[in-house]
Amino acid sequence: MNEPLLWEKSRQGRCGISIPESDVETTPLDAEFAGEGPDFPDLSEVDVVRHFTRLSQWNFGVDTGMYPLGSCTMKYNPKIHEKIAALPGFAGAHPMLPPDLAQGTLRIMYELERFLCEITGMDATTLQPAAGAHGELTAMLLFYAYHKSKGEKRTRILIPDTAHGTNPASAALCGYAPVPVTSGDDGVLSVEAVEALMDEETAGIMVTNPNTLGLFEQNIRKVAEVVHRKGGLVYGDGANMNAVMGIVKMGEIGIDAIHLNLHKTFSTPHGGGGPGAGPVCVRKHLEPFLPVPRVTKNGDAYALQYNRPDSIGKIHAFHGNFGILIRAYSYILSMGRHLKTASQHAVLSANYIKERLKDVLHLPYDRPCMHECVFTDKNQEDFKITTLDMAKRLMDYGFHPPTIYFPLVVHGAIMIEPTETEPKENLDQFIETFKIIIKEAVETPELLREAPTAPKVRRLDEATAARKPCLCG
Amino acid sequence: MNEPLLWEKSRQGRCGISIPESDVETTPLDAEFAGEGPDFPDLSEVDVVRHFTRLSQWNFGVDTGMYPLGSCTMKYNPKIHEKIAALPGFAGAHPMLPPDLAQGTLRIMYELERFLCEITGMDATTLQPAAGAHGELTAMLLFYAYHKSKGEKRTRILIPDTAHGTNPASAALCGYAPVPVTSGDDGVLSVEAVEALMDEETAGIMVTNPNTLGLFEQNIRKVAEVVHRKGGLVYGDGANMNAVMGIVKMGEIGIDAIHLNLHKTFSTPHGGGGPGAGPVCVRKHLEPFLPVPRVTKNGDAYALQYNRPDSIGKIHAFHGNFGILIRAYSYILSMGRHLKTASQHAVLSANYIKERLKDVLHLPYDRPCMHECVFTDKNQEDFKITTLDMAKRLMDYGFHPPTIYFPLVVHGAIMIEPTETEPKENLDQFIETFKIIIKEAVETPELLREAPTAPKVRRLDEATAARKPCLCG
Amino acid sequence: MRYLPHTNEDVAEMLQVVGAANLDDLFSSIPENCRFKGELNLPSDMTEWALTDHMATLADRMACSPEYRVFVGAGSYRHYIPASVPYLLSRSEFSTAYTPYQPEISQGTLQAIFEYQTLTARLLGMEVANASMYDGASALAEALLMAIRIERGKKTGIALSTLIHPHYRQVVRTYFEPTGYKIVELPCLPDGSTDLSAVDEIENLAAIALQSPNFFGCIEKIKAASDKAHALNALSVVCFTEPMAYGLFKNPGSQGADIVCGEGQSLGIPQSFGGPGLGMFASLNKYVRNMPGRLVGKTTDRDGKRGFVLTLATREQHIRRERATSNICSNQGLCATMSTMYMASVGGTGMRELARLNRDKAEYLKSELKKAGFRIPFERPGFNEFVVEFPKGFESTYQKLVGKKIVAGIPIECHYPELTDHYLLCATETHSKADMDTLVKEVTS
Amino acid sequence: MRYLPHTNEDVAEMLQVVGAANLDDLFSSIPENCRFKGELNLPSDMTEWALTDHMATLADRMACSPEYRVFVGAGSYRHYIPASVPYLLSRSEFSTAYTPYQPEISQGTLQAIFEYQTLTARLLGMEVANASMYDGASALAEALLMAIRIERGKKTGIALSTLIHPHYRQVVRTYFEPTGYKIVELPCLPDGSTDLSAVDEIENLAAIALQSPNFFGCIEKIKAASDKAHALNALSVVCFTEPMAYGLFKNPGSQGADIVCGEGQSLGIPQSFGGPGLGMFASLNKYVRNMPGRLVGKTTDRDGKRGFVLTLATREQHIRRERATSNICSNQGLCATMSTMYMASVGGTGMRELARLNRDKAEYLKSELKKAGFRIPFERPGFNEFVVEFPKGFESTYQKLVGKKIVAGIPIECHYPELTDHYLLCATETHSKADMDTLVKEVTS
Repeated sequence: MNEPLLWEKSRQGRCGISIPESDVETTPLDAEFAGEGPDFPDLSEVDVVRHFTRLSQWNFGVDTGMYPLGSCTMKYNPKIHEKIAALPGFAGAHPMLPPDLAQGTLRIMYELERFLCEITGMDATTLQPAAGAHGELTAMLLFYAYHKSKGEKRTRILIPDTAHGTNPASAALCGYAPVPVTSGDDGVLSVEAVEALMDEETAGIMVTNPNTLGLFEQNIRKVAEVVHRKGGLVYGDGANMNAVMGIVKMGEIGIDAIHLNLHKTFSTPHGGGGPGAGPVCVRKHLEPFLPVPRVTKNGDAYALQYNRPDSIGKIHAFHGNFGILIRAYSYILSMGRHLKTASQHAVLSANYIKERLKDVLHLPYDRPCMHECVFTDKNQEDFKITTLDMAKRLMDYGFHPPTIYFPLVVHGAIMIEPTETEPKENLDQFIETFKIIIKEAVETPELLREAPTAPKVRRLDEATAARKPCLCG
Repeated sequence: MNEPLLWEKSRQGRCGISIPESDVETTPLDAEFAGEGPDFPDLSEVDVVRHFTRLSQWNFGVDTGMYPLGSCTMKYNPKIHEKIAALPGFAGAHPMLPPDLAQGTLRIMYELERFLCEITGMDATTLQPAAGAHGELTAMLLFYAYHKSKGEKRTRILIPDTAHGTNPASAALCGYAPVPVTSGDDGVLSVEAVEALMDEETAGIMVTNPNTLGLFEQNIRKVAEVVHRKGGLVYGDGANMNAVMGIVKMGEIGIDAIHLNLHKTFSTPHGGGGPGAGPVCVRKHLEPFLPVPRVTKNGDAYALQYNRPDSIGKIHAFHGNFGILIRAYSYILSMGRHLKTASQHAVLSANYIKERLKDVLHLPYDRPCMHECVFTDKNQEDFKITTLDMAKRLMDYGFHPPTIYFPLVVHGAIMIEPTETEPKENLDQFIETFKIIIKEAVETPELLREAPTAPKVRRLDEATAARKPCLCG
Repeated sequence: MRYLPHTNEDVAEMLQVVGAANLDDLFSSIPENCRFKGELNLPSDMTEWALTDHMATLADRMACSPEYRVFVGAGSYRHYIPASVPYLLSRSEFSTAYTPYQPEISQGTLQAIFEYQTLTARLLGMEVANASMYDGASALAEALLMAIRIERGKKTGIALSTLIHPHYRQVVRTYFEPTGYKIVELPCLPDGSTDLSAVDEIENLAAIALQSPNFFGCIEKIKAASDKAHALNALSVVCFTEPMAYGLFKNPGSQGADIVCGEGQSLGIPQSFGGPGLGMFASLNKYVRNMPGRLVGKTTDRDGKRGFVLTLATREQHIRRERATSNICSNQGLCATMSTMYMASVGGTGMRELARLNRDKAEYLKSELKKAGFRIPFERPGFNEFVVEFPKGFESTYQKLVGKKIVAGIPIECHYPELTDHYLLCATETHSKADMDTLVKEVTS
Repeated sequence: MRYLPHTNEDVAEMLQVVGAANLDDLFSSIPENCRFKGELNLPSDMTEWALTDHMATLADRMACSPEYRVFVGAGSYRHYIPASVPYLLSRSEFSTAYTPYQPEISQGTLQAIFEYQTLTARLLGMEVANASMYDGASALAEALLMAIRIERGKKTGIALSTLIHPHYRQVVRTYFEPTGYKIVELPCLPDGSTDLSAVDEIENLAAIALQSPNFFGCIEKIKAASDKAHALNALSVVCFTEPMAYGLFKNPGSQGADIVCGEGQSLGIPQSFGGPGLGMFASLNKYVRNMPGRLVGKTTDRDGKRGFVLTLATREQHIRRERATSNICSNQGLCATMSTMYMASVGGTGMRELARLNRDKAEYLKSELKKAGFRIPFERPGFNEFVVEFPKGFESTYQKLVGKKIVAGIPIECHYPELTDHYLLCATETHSKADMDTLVKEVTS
């Protein structure tokens, strides 16, 4: 069954919404201004409902099955959060209401900031960034403002080769030239490597911890000392925070600023690519630079403070993705101290998969991992089977593939993050399936090369798509 | 992808619901009374969500595609009704609240009764019956009470061969022996046939109008006269009311009682087999016998009246399927006088399909039809292709099959009811697909005999299921 | 009109194909004297927004939790329903499907109902359950008709406990009225259970029917009733309004019941002013061919894959017509699915905890009222409901409480005239200690 | 804990396989001096029911329709959203998916986004649109960075209308702070449109940016600005906060805009205290490789079947890292999907009607306020917003109205100090004549 594009289903005059009858007179409009209106398709309600119902069925989400996409923390998203976010008091709230009329939302923001500070061990939080990369950018702007307040303009920033891909792009937006730091043979940063590169032209370092190999940066305290000694700042990419809630407080081990992905660690739905939320938590010395407005509390009353001369300004028209903040706030209230258990179980599951697959898949760093583990396709090279082939074949068995070919430092990487919400039976089934696929790679490799065959479409021609882009119908 | 049965996924100690902590002391319970609790599977929330998400995807509903199931009126079910029915004021209402505390629901019931009277041309309505067949039974109980009030106990009831299957069963529950009436060559009841059978032992007649051939019972007025003359009553099965809203008022053409299927004509979702609602509308002389309580209005206040000595009593513990009544009430308010347009378009679409398919499919009654049309597989007999084969093949093309092998009076019947909410393009696509299948029946009949192949399972072994029933896992 | 996709052009094209000049022409087969010439006298069509406002206004006129504290059970119970359940049920592949006549594209409904049948049978301790009945009351009427059917109509006497929900008994009488079968009501013992002593006198006894927990909230002596029924070659029929009780108390099957039925609303279904609920219905295997309602069975497809189908249709009206086991066609399928989602969410472990909590809450309220000096007339153990005798003239206090948004149970005198000033109260996991303390404070002040 | 499926037995089995004695052992690779030894100081975990109560209490502290009549727009608009849209969006195959890196099992998201790109381009009169940005403000900042990128960083001057939403300008300044690029703000003419006369003086002009309808609700002279920009070899950037205006007014593309961006919240997305909304972003085809954000393209699979993929990823950060067109990774995908559902529901015909209705409502309110004696300072035609000058000391009247649950726009003096006692008001299809009459009555009484 295919589903036409919306405009292939149109019939002029249909409408899928009630247009209220007008209770006022119409006012003429000069031809100078009048347009023709958009060339939208006309559909009835049933057309629209069927169209998107069918589209939804072609998608794979966490509710469809195991989604071990490394670095993305595809945990279960509680249904109650959707109901809460839709409460008319929240969904219908105007962002510029006078604070007296918005005490509910302000309190949520105030408390969520405190919770995130507690979890990260930091002193202050801004909730404005709309996504992880937006948080990174915010943090870089904070670094810039901090150095500027000291009368400095630094030009470089250190970025380990195990960092997330957005890090260099975010730094570049602030005019920083990224300087790559090679991680050691053990997969983590060495103090020496940082020491060799850190200088007083360098704004600081961006460290993903646990890093994208799923390893904890053991030398972080010393690395931070080196950076601080040269007047630099340490940025923590908190995308992998799901490994260490209640186990490591980033503010206590030398991190000056960290962003969190609420749509990963705090269980807000990823939405097929957003909306997310990327709050930034900072230590005291960076607080003056945080975006405005800040939520303040005076007695029982919450207010918004705009007058902060050192602030970098605004990075979102209003208060960030508030609807996402509600969900994260609800999640933290639901979990309480079980957040630590969540991290423990996430790490347990990743290590379990690592142990049970490492005899068949090549494991480049055979060490205890955090919330994810990274394999490669080295063992399959002789059979001319790639990571991609295995990933596509997993789809035929009803699994979402892991993250592939990332991190770049590992050739043919297969990065598996099961999360704590995946029941053990599913982990076992995933492991067994992977073993079957590895056997197929030897015995019936064409099954892998032709995979997937179960989904709606087979492998797509991405090369032509990029060479002759068709971006508009 | 398969999905295990719930208990195949269980792991003791998991739980998918928050159990509140107790704020009171526990009270001991004697071993004499204490049980072991049910042997239910233990699952986490994510297990439950994935289980039923997957199950849902194996189902075909109106939102999936065209569902021309004859006699079932599978029209589009508006989403706003679901939201309204879930309003806490309705969803959380206790049925035995004092009337002062339940004015909202009582008003809905009162007004819905009036609307249904207006649409059917009757004088009073009970909303208690939970389904169409429950409405039929209620009507038969009313007939019984009516005759009893006249000091009579009648023993038979006339039922045409084009009636719905539930009619004889409902009559039998009241101790009436159903007497079949053969319809004429033109597919409708003849006055003579009824006259020949009607006597003073006979409680009345149950007429489906339009009947299950999709034809209007043209002689209904005269039939009613014949029945009334012998002291009998005329029951209208209103399952096919979608053909004649605003076009025929049943109360004006001799019908004494009629049930309506709110889950057909009034667009409440069928729910995979219920809950439905089968209100019964009656003329004045049957009103005293209606079930209690009756909703009454005094000024602006609604109340419940129990003291009605002639009432048949109750046929539902409370007020019937109130949640379904809300949806039908909302539908009537949304449509207003467009209800007539709905009937007109439903009839137009059925005639359109009839005209466009009658050159390839055998049409036993070539007359203007109402909301549905009935074909047969006679043209395909030579190729040993049956109605069942064609129906199953439609699934492969993404359509729900029509009703098949019903009505029984037509051999190999294919009963198509498109409803007014099906866009013309879909009717055309259905017609074209049916023509392709008819061509396949000649050229590649094995495609039909092996059909369906697209759904999750292929044809199922119903014989073994019935011979060795496995009803419990 | 957003629910009517045909544009004027569509209509014109289709009329041409049909050969009709206009829409009226389509109805030429309806005789003139059958046609309604006027316009329906209905309110003019509302937009989605006007409708929403109107319905919200009506909903606001209802007394509901959390604004009101409602201590009423009596066949409709407030329990918490996890948000995951209505979400899953909202998936319209479930809600907008018809009865699963075409099993290949209805495996979702069919597997869910198979699971429902299984969990129902396990909850009630029975061997087989059907795909649902309309509600607890009509299920009981059908159970008694089934008992008579099992006896091939030769035994037609029914012993019906007066402690069965009064509405249920009323429905039974309505169903039985044209049949001529005899119903004898069994009175109440001082401890709140049914007096079975009159049973021996009943001629041609087909079944004894009890409710447990009964209308007064007390656990019945089902074992004794079953033994008695069997000794008299009759069937033991047990009904219920609160199935959650079986999370804590012995289930009817373990106490000899032959047919068990009742209302399943408690299991994850909103109260909705009394419907739609869920008629649960189960029996021993040997009676399955006499059972009313639909049944889903397990089978295999042509490739040997597991699948589910409607089965034993030979009992049903579209095949047997007047000789069908009942006239049920549409049932409460979606509610059955909803209760399955709920039962699966709660699980075995959770069900025991939740049932325990219900009992503890009700026992607390009962003991606080007792302490406050009110009489608790029936001392048999109960689940989450019980009867209290309030002082004479309590009605005005009751009204005063309503003003404070508390509904202090329901009076039962209308059904049991001897029990003046007796009220039936209910407490579930949704009632906090604070709520109950407030109630006690207010009734005593 | 219902979100943590591992039972104690599961944990024990897994620990054994891993070779760890207990859960703490798993973290042995974390140095002792990095470990947090305490317990997180967070409220103890809440049940679903306690959480629901808590959040409902907080939601009740907000001033929202229909209880309040809120006449505020200013970048966040109340429009009716058909129930079908949130229902469809709730289908968790959409909401619980990640960015569609694996196209074979993401065709739902991908086709929806392709449709979104197409409808966006059609609405704005542009050739190509991306898959979304965070919001209108950050989209504008990115659009201006893109303009400079198109000029290969050689031209770095930006002319920014002061009639662009003040928050948007603030975001632009924040993004630009480290870059050293120059921003010149263009003042307001008496008619409520932007004064372009200063543009000629700007060195190295890369782009002129206007908002239309602008912050005062007035339609801008986009054509004139575009012509001017092009004459100076610069780009015309147009932003918006209320895209519904293009249902009635000329779209920016037809008036020479090169890049168009803005906030799409109006198109079916709840206001949600300002987010999540939708950054819409479109340009001419020739600039597509300089465009930030994701793009979905049409292609075919191995069998030649139509399908969709993320494409032109060579612009993106995971490939180009610091040379990427922007750092955007997660965008507002689900909001883009929601707006597509909305645009498809409203349709072309509906969009024209709805836009017309918005203008008529606002014009009615404007004329009634004028009649009541208040000054309307800017006379350029507008859509659903406008500025009113209320009498001195209106603040106390404003507070009095709040007491009557009416929010009479927002004061704009904080952003435009010369405009004391000036308020920005908004009326959409959700405001009835009666609502507006009440407002006028109350402000005059």
